[in-house]
Formats: sequence, structure tokens, C-alpha cells
Amino acid sequence: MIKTKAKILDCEKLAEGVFEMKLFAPEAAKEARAGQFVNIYLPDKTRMLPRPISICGYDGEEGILRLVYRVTGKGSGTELLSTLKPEENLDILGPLGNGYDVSLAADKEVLIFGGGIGIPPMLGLAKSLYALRGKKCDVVLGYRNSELFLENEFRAYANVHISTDDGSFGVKGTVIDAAKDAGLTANLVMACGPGPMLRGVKSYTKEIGAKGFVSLEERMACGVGACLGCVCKTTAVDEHSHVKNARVCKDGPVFDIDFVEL
Amino acid sequence: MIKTKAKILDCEKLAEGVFEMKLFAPEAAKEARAGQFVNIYLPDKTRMLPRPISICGYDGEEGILRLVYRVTGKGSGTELLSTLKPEENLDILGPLGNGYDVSLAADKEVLIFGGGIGIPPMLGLAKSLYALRGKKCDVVLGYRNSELFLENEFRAYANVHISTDDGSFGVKGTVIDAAKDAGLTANLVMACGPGPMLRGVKSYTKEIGAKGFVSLEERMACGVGACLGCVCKTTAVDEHSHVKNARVCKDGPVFDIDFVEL
Amino acid sequence: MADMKINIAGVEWKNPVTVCSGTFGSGMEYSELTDINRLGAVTTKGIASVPWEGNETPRIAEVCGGMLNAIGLQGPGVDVFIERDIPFLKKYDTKIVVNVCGHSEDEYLEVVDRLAGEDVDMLEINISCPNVKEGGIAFGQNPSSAEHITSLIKKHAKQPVIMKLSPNVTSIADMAKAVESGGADAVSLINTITGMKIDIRTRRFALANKTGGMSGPAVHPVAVRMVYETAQAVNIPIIGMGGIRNAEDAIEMMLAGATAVSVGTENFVNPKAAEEVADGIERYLDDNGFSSVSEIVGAVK
Amino acid sequence: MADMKINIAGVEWKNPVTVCSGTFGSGMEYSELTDINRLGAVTTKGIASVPWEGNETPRIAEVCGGMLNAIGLQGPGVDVFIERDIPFLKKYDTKIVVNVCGHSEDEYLEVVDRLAGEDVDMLEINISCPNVKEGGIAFGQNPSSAEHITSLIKKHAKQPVIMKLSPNVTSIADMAKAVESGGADAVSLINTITGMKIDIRTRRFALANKTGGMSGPAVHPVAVRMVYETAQAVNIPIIGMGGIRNAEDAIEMMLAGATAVSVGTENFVNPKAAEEVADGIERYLDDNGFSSVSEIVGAVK
Ligand SMILES: Cc1cc2nc3c(=O)[nH]c(=O)nc-3n(C[C@H](O)[C@H](O)[C@H](O)COP(=O)(O)OP(=O)(O)OC[C@H]3O[C@@H](n4cnc5c(N)ncnc54)[C@H](O)[C@@H]3O)c2cc1C
Ligand SMILES: Cc1cc2nc3c(=O)[nH]c(=O)nc-3n(C[C@H](O)[C@H](O)[C@H](O)COP(=O)(O)OP(=O)(O)OC[C@H]3O[C@@H](n4cnc5c(N)ncnc54)[C@H](O)[C@@H]3O)c2cc1C
Ligand SMILES: Cc1cc2nc3c(=O)[nH]c(=O)nc-3n(C[C@H](O)[C@H](O)[C@H](O)COP(=O)(O)O)c2cc1C
Ligand SMILES: Cc1cc2nc3c(=O)[nH]c(=O)nc-3n(C[C@H](O)[C@H](O)[C@H](O)COP(=O)(O)O)c2cc1C
Ligand code: FES
Ligand code: FES
Repeated sequence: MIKTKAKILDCEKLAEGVFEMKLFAPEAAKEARAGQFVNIYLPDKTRMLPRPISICGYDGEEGILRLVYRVTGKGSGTELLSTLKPEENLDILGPLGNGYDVSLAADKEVLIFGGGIGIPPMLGLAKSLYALRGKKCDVVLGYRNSELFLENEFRAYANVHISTDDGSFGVKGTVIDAAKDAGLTANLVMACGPGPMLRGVKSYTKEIGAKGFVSLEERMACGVGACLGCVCKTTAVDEHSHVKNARVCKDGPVFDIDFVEL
Repeated sequence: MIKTKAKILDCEKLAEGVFEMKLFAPEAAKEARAGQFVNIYLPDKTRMLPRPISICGYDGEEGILRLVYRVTGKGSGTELLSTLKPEENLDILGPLGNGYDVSLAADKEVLIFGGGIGIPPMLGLAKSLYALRGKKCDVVLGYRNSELFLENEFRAYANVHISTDDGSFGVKGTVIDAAKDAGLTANLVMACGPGPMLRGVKSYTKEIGAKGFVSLEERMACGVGACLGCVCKTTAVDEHSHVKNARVCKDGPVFDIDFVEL
Repeated sequence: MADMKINIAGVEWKNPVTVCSGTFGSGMEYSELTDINRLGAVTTKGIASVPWEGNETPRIAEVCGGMLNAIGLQGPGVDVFIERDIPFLKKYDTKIVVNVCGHSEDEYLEVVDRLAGEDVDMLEINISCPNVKEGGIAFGQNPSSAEHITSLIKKHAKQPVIMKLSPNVTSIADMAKAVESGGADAVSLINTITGMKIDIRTRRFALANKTGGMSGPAVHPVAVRMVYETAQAVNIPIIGMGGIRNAEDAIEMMLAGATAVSVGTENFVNPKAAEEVADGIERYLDDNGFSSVSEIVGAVK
Repeated sequence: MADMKINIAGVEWKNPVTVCSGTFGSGMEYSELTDINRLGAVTTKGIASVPWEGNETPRIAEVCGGMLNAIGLQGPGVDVFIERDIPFLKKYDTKIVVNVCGHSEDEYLEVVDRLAGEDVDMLEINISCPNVKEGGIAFGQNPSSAEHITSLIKKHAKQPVIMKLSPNVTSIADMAKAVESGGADAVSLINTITGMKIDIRTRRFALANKTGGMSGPAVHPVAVRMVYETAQAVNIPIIGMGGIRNAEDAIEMMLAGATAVSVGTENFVNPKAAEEVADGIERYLDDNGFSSVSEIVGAVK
């Protein structure tokens, strides 16, 4: 974990409102693992709080972090991010959070769910799993519509199934609809996406009798576990907080699906 | 007067801490006259208030405003200004204020005083006077030290006399020392510079029996006469305010030397 | 196209947007830069019974996300105002809200009496200026004094009375209730929050007055909170102000409970801000299927 | 090299810089990013007698030049604190200031009693948390309640007692005088200013708690003013906080009358901020010919 200036290497629009940014941040890239995130500080001093963005990919040797983010609206901080150009510098803090423990997957059948802007971190995960195990796992990606992004890259590491809200590509409906459609099973499920999707993933995981891990989002200030801003409710008393609460930034963002209330 | 985006055409360092900036701002340039100023808004939204900067030169045909400013310190807004690059845009409002009434000078012997960062507006004035009258007037410029700026350009329009605080160039001392040294007289004095200098100019003007006009500075918010932030004390009740106060931004920045308390 | 008209204490404004007292002069200075006809109302600089000189300079200091001012209610007095500024404002199709200040009850009443026969639409009584020792803040930080002066003014006023509240209090709700009991027709808030800046190079106060009133986006969240608390406490309409830069900020204030909104410090940065706020509110209503601006007042869930 | 040591209520800090309660956990989380040995003191997150869950989320919202928080004093309780956090902090060469919170007088006293035998240097009593209904703000907005709880705590406390004051009051001087009469050894201020944010797209409060405490550079001018007013009103030392980003902001606070300063929200942006503040103050003293940091306390002219 380091607070550093990162140079923007590359910016690209992947789909309507979805952008990729590659950063040169060697120390952070060396430490990174799938499921972790970085805090991005905006070059606008009126907006002090960091934007937590998952690490979509990292290259420890080249010192590169790859981020993929959605612009949330007009006037938002992510909109400002999308106007930055290569060669500019950004302050970042990271890598933050626990990330996925891929070692758990060594001898498991793995099923990955990624929904919307929860898709990017799963690419890094699929790649890590493939590197570890040399075989493809199943990945279900849920998009709004046929404006897909990153989908092709997944194919190198996974068997890709796709759902879209409007049915304009793949299965019409949710990632769960697509998983059911393809009759996917597994004994380890890993997922990132919006709340309703994660609730669906939880039921599905139960149904197929798998263990599950999910990545959560919450508003953050410090990103390192100090402010207690970003907690999620837990089903049991958390070891650090001593209440039924865990810090998404520090104890997560990846949690055992049974430990958190979704 | 217009609120507009101006494109930076050129930035240059003229002396230690003194910078020049040329802006493309056609409507403002067309209206400008010597002694007026523009409000510069910084590209840092935490710093809302404008920086009032005198118009050092203007070219109505080319649509160019020329500003010369001093960086007041580390972390100041003018320091931020000095980091901007050609092609970037700046919000400006102007031209503001009354400016010098050069028509008063048509048939007078004119003596101009400029001290420190009060020098730049006097270049525009000297040029206007020369254009109007086709003859050089006397100009006394006071610098801190031998790091002169703009001094050469004055020579095209004026007989230049120089003082420096440390004596490293010209007369050691104030502009008044230099004026006395050269035995300068006139029946119209025009001056811009720090408070103590203007007080000296006032006595000198009295001594030589001239009329005088001085340009003042005060902290500003609106720049257009609405907030009453920038008043100076006057020797008589002001026509607009109905108290012994006048707005530097609107009623000035150029005042009859007898109307203001220095 | 949604209906932008509002009715505030019996006065109809064509849209809910005005400008904050002291940030727009009497309109004249900004008339070159913005279209006054586009405003629901113009709120004037504070008017006293006689000319006031205001404070020593420096009167202005910049702070992060805003500014401090200690103008000290300089003004030409009510007579000049009546002769010069009312006729100017009458040329426009906008309501006239006159901000009234005084050092004492009598001074307030003198202005209110002088304006009784004049063609102005509403009075906004400034009992919250932090920059003048007797400039009303004594009334503005104590509920019973506030109630008392409100009821006195109401006896004299011929126009609806808006009481302007100070944020420098423990409970804005108590202050609002007090002026409501005193008979106020509306409240406006917030005036500036008292702040201070020190120049560390000279080790002097940045303002001659030592303290100044803070305004600008930095105070917006406090203003929204106080508007909300006030809306929960009283039944009279609220004019919300404090750090409004754009339509989004204004809509937030209205959702919190403000019937009208007022643009202040932002005028200094963007003289067209108030116009743009009005346009933006209208767009928001249309985009979100509201048929009248009154539907969003207090509509936060 | 100027002397950076200060003595505050009998406790010597090696420099006047600490971190604000709630913005630095108990030091552990930031120990990887900054050198705790460089701080005059660490002030911990509020500690209650038992574990507290805090408020619902969202607890955080961004505002112009700062943030709102409504954590609601989540904490593991004093027992865990004693077992886990004190031993951690004792590894460093810095003073330990424990921030204490409670829902009732008894709860405050329970924590104070439990800490009496522990190796902590000072207690900071939070009677100003705006985010918990019974989280102390009732004590923090009323001078006589504040005096009362101060005197109770003083009877129990074995360490010097700092009373932490709320800015959400009409007169900070009255509050400071009250806790001074109650026997407080020092005061710290300001806690957060109550604010609100509304999401205009969803028309919902940005925070689950509706209101939150505002902190960050936006509140700095208010904090400087309140430190100044407090310094004029009482003789006990002041720990100044509120929007300090850098040494310049901290020096301003000291010139206004603070003996020590505390860095809060800025930690979230720059984890080394407190260290850099200490370095910057030292440089300022040297550059301006001061031989000791105490010379600039209250030195504004
Ligand atoms: C661990 C984690 C990983 C994430 N990874 C990604 C990613 O890879 N790609 C991506 O597009 N988004 C990701 N998000 C969501 C992303 O952080 C928000 O979309 C972003 O912060 C919104 O900022 P803004 O400037 O657009 O919105 P604004 O409305 O300007 O933001 C205002 C404040 O709210 C916060 N905020 C707003 N929405 C969210 C949110 N959903 N979660 C957390 N904070 C929020 C902002 O950080 C900021 O502090 C992640 C969030 C978390 C917690
Ligand atoms: C009519 C007029 C014409 C001017 N012309 C010039 C010029 O041609 N060249 C030049 O270098 N300077 C000029 N000045 C002074 C210039 O405005 C200030 O040096 C500048 O605003 C300082 O800003 P800063 O960001 O460096 O300082 P900061 O300390 O960051 O400024 C903080 C605030 O104080 C204001 N401020 C600080 N010093 C002054 C000052 N001396 N006068 C007015 N406001 C001030 C700033 O505008 C800003 O609002 C002029 C001032 C006035 C009033
Ligand atoms: C320069 C200046 C002068 C002001 N003068 C007055 C005044 O005369 N009467 C008054 O009631 N409020 C006055 N105010 C307060 C504003 O009307 C308004 O309440 C405050 O600035 C908050 O709004 P804002 O943040 O949008 O500026 C003044 C504010 C500023 C900045
Ligand atoms: C996330 C957060 C949590 C806080 N928790 C506490 C707390 O537990 N006890 C307390 O006395 N103050 C708490 N505060 C207030 C700070 O200690 C400090 O008084 C305030 O933030 C002003 O300083 P700043 O602007 O530098 O942040 C908290 C502030 C923040 C931002
Ligand atoms: S963001 Fe501060 S604890 Fe997670
Ligand atoms: S700056 Fe507003 S009146 Fe001059």
C-alpha cells in the first residue's frame, strides 16, 4: 500500500460511459492482486474524497495498473477522470483491500459472476485463476445492453456466458438467468456487481451447494480502515470491530458470502 | 465589460517572479483602455475570488490583452497562474474600472510614475499618450533591484528615469528621488504603485503644482461595483456611495489624487 | 413545461430564484452582465435609514471554497435608495425585495416606515449581520429579541416581512419559530457564518474587522441542513440561500424545504448564475415529470 | 532550530501536532503510511464503555471542500481498546490521547474509570458528536450541562481532561468558560459542523442519518474564529482543529490561540499530513526567528 503519483499512460473509451485508464505505478502494481482496488484522488481540490476503483489488471514487471470505470453522471468526479489525458499525473493510494484468495480455488470448480461495472475486477481474477490452474472456468457477465466491454478478453481465460437487461445480446435477464440457462454449477463462486445481483448470486450459490465470495461497495473516506465510514453488515460479530459490522475497505471488499448481509 | 473564456496565447517570465501573459479575448481587447484591469478566475475551484490584473497592453485589432503580474508567494493564486500554458483557457471579466482619461493630457506636460508591479499599466498609458500626442513624456520607474522589466519598451514612448531600492541600477532610492534627481516637472502626474510611493507622489505633485491621478489597489470580490468590498477612503462624499468612500473597481481604480486618502 | 411560478407570502414570483442581499448591489452593476428580467426577484443590498460608511478595509478575504466579507453594511441610506434604486429596478419585470438593516429598533422602523408608501414588493429584515456591532446580530441570536423586533416591524410594515436568520446559533428552529410567532410572513436563511482568517506572513487578521461572514459553496451543506430544520419547525415559507452555485445546489435547497432560492457569492464568479439556476430548475422539473415547481419543495424522502 | 516542545495541561508533547479523533483509527491503520513517532500525540477514535455499532450506511458524503460523516461513534468498546490498542500505541514515542464518548453520564464515567489505571496520557471528552442522539451533543450545546459533566468527569479522571467542544452553538466562548469552570484542563475544538446533503436524482438524503458532521478545509475559517474567541475567553490551553491541511493552516490556528493543533480529514487525502505539518511549523519558526513554538500561540495582532 502506497500513496503515490501515478502517470497516466493510456485512456480509452470501451463502451458508452465506460472508460479504461492505464497508470504507471510500479510499487502499487507489484503488490496488486485480483479483487483489490485503488483510491483515485481527483485533480479538483473541492472534491477531496477518493474514488475507489477496482484493479482490472496489473503488470508488476511493467509497473502498470489497469482500471476500468463508469462515469456516473454529469458533473461527477468520474466524468472529470474521463477528461484526463496521457502524461498527466494522478494521486493514488493502493493497492487496498484484501482481494480474492485465489489459492482457495486451486482444486475447485469455479464460477465467476460479474455484473455491470463489477465486471472489470473479475477479468483480473479470471486471469489469475487461469495462471494458477491452467484451465478455464465459467464466467457469467451481465450487461445493460449489447454495448459489451472486456468480454472478448475474458475468452482467453474463461468460458464466457452473457446476459443483457434488454436481451440485445446473450440471455435476456440477469446473470442468474444466464447461469441457469447454461446449467452452470461449481463448488466455488466469486462475484462482483450490484446489490440485487449479489443477492441472486447468494441464492444460486446455496442452490448449487457452493462456497461463495462477493465483492462489496460502500462510500469511503480513508480507504484503509481508519474512519469506519464504509462498513457493511455482517451476520456474525466481526473480529476487528467487535460488532456485526466489517470495513469494506480493509476487511473486504471481498467477503465470504455467508458473512455479510446482502 | 464581458465575462468570457480567454485563450492563453503566450506566457513569459520577464524577471524573477514577474510574468507576462497574452490572452486572446477580442471583445475585451476592443473595449480596453490604459489603466483598466481584468478579473482573472483561477482554474482551482477552491479559490473563487478573481485576481484583478491591470491591462498592460491591448490590441483591439488582433484581439489581444497583455497582462504582467507578480507571483506573490508560494501557494498563491498568481503562482498557479504562472504554471498555465499556451492553449489553455482562462475565465476573465473585463475590461473593468475607469482607466486613465488620456484626453486630459492632450495639452499638458505629463509625468508618469510606476513602482514595482504598478509599472505594467503605465506602459499602456505611455503608449496611449504617445499615440495621442506624438511626443514623449517623462516616466519614472521604480524597481527593487537591477532585475528590470518592460523598461526597454517604455523607451519608445517616453524618456525613462529609473530608481532601484538597492541602487543596483539608476538612482538609489524611490521614484521621487529619481524625479528630484532629474529635476522633473509637469502639470499632469499619473502614477501607479504601492501606497508609500503614492503618498510620495502626492507631495511631489503638490510641490510641482501639478494635477495628479493615481491608480489604487484593494481586495475585490465582484469587480463591478456591487459588493462594496473594495472601497478606498475619499476626502469628500462620493456621488454614488453618499459617504466618504469610493469603489476602487468601479469608480476607480484611477482617482484624482486629491479625492482619495492615501 | 413545468410551472415555475411561486407564491411567497402572497407575492407571486415568476420563478423561485432571487439574488442574495449584498451580492448584487441594487441590480444596476450587474444589469450589463445578466438579464434582470429573468429573475423571480431582486433582493437589494441592506438599506439603513441614513448613509453608512461600513468597515475599514480590507473587507474581503478568500477562503477555501468561499470568502469572508466584513463590508459592515455600507449603504447610501433609504432616501437615495428610494430616489435612485427603486426607479431603476421598476424598469424590470421582477419583484423587488428590500433588505433592511439598522443599529436599533427605531432605525429598522424608520426604514420600514419610509418604504411603506413605496413601490417595493417585500421587505427582508436583516437581523443577522455579523459584521456590525449593533447591526442586528443581537436580535438574530436570541429568540425572544427576534420575536419582539419581528412583531414591532409587522406593526409598521405595509409589505410582507421576511426575517433573515443567522446560522450562528445553537438552534435555527428556535429562531425560526420565534419570528413566526412574531408574525413574520417568511424567513430567509442563511446569512453568513462568522469566520476568521489570519495572514501568517504578517501575523495580522486578513480583515480589518478581525472576523467576517463566510459565504460560498463551503457553507452550502450547513445551509441545506438549516433550511431542512426550519422547514420541519415552521409553516411560513423559506427562501433558501448559502453557497448555491448552480441548479443542482438550488434544487437540493428546495427539496430540503425552501420555496425560493437565492444566489449570492456565485454572482461574483458567474454573473449569469441566477439565470442559469432558473433555467436548470425548469429543466429538472421537465426531466422528472413535475408539473409545478412547488411539487419539489420539501420533497426529500 | 526552534524548540517544538509544548506543555499542555502538564503533559509534554514533543511537538504541537496530533491527529483528530475518528480520522486515524487507533493509529494502526495509518502506521504503514506515516511515521507515528513524528507526532506529538495520537488522539484515538471515540471509545465507549461497550461496543457500539454506529449508524446505518451511507455514512459518508462528499461536499465542496470537505465531507460529511455520520459514523455514529462505532467502536469496539473500552475493553478491547485497552487490550489491543493501548499496547499498539505504546510501541511509539508519542503521547496517547483517548477520546471518550457515552450516551449518559454513567457511560462516560465508566470509560474514564476503566482508563484511570491505564497507560494513557490524556482524555478528550467528546460532548459534541452531532451524529448520535445521545452521543453527548446534549451536553455540548448547553453551558450548564457541559459544566456539570466536566466536573463529574474531573472527579473520576486520573489523567488531564480535555473537553471537546461543538461549533454548533451560539457562543463558543460561553461553552469554553463553562467547561473551564467545571475544571477542564484543556479544550479542543472544533468538532464537526452539522450539515446535510440531498441527492437530487433520488431525492433522498445522502446519509442514512439525514444529517452529518462537516469537516475539512471548508470549516477552517469557522474553526480559526472559534479558537480565537475561546482564547479570549479562557485561560486553559486549546487544541485547535478543523480543516487543517498543511503547516500554514496550522500556524494560523496557533496564531489565533491554539497551543496544539490536530489534523483530521486531511489524513484521508494525505496520510503524511500531520508529519508535514510538524515539519512546516518548525521551518516557519526558524524562518521567522522564533526560538520556541509557544511564542506564536495567540500571536496575531
Ligand atoms: C471497492 C470498490 C471498488 C470499485 N470499483 C469500481 C470499478 O472498478 N469501476 C467503477 O466504475 N466503479 C467502481 N466502484 C464504484 C466507484 O467507486 C464509484 O462509481 C465512484 O466513486 C463514483 O464517483 P463519482 O465521482 O462518479 O461520483 P460522485 O457522485 O461525484 O461521488 C461523490 C462521492 O461518492 C462516492 N461514491 C459514489 N458512488 C459510489 C459507489 N458506488 N461506491 C463507492 N463510493 C461511491 C465517491 O467516491 C465520492 O466520494 C468501486 C467502489 C468500491 C467501493
Ligand atoms: C485594480 C488592480 C490592478 C492590479 N494590477 C496588477 C497587475 O497588473 N499586476 C500584478 O501583479 N498585480 C496587480 N494587482 C494586484 C493583484 O491583484 C494581486 O497581486 C493578486 O490578486 C494577488 O493574488 P494571489 O493569488 O497572488 O494572492 P493570494 O494571497 O492567493 O490572494 C488571495 C486573495 O487576495 C487578493 N489579493 C491579494 N493581494 C492583493 C492585492 N494587492 N490587491 C488586490 N487583491 C489582492 C487576491 O485577489 C485573492 O482574492 C492589481 C490589483 C488591483 C486591485
Ligand atoms: C459581500 C457580501 C455582502 C453581503 N451583504 C449583506 C447585506 O447587506 N444584508 C444581508 O442580509 N446579507 C448580506 N450578505 C449575506 C448574503 O445575502 C447571503 O446570506 C450569504 O452570502 C449566503 O449566501 P451565498 O453563500 O450564496 O453568498 C452579504 C454577503 C456577501 C458575500
Ligand atoms: C470520519 C470522522 C469521524 C470522526 N469521529 C470522531 C470521534 O469519534 N470523536 C470526536 O470527538 N470527533 C470525531 N470526529 C471529528 C474530528 O475529530 C474533528 O473534530 C473534525 O473532523 C474537524 O477536523 P478536520 O476538519 O480536520 O477533520 C470525526 C471526524 C470525521 C471526519
Ligand atoms: S473508508 Fe475508512 S474505514 Fe473504510
Ligand atoms: S469589488 Fe465589489 S465593489 Fe469593488
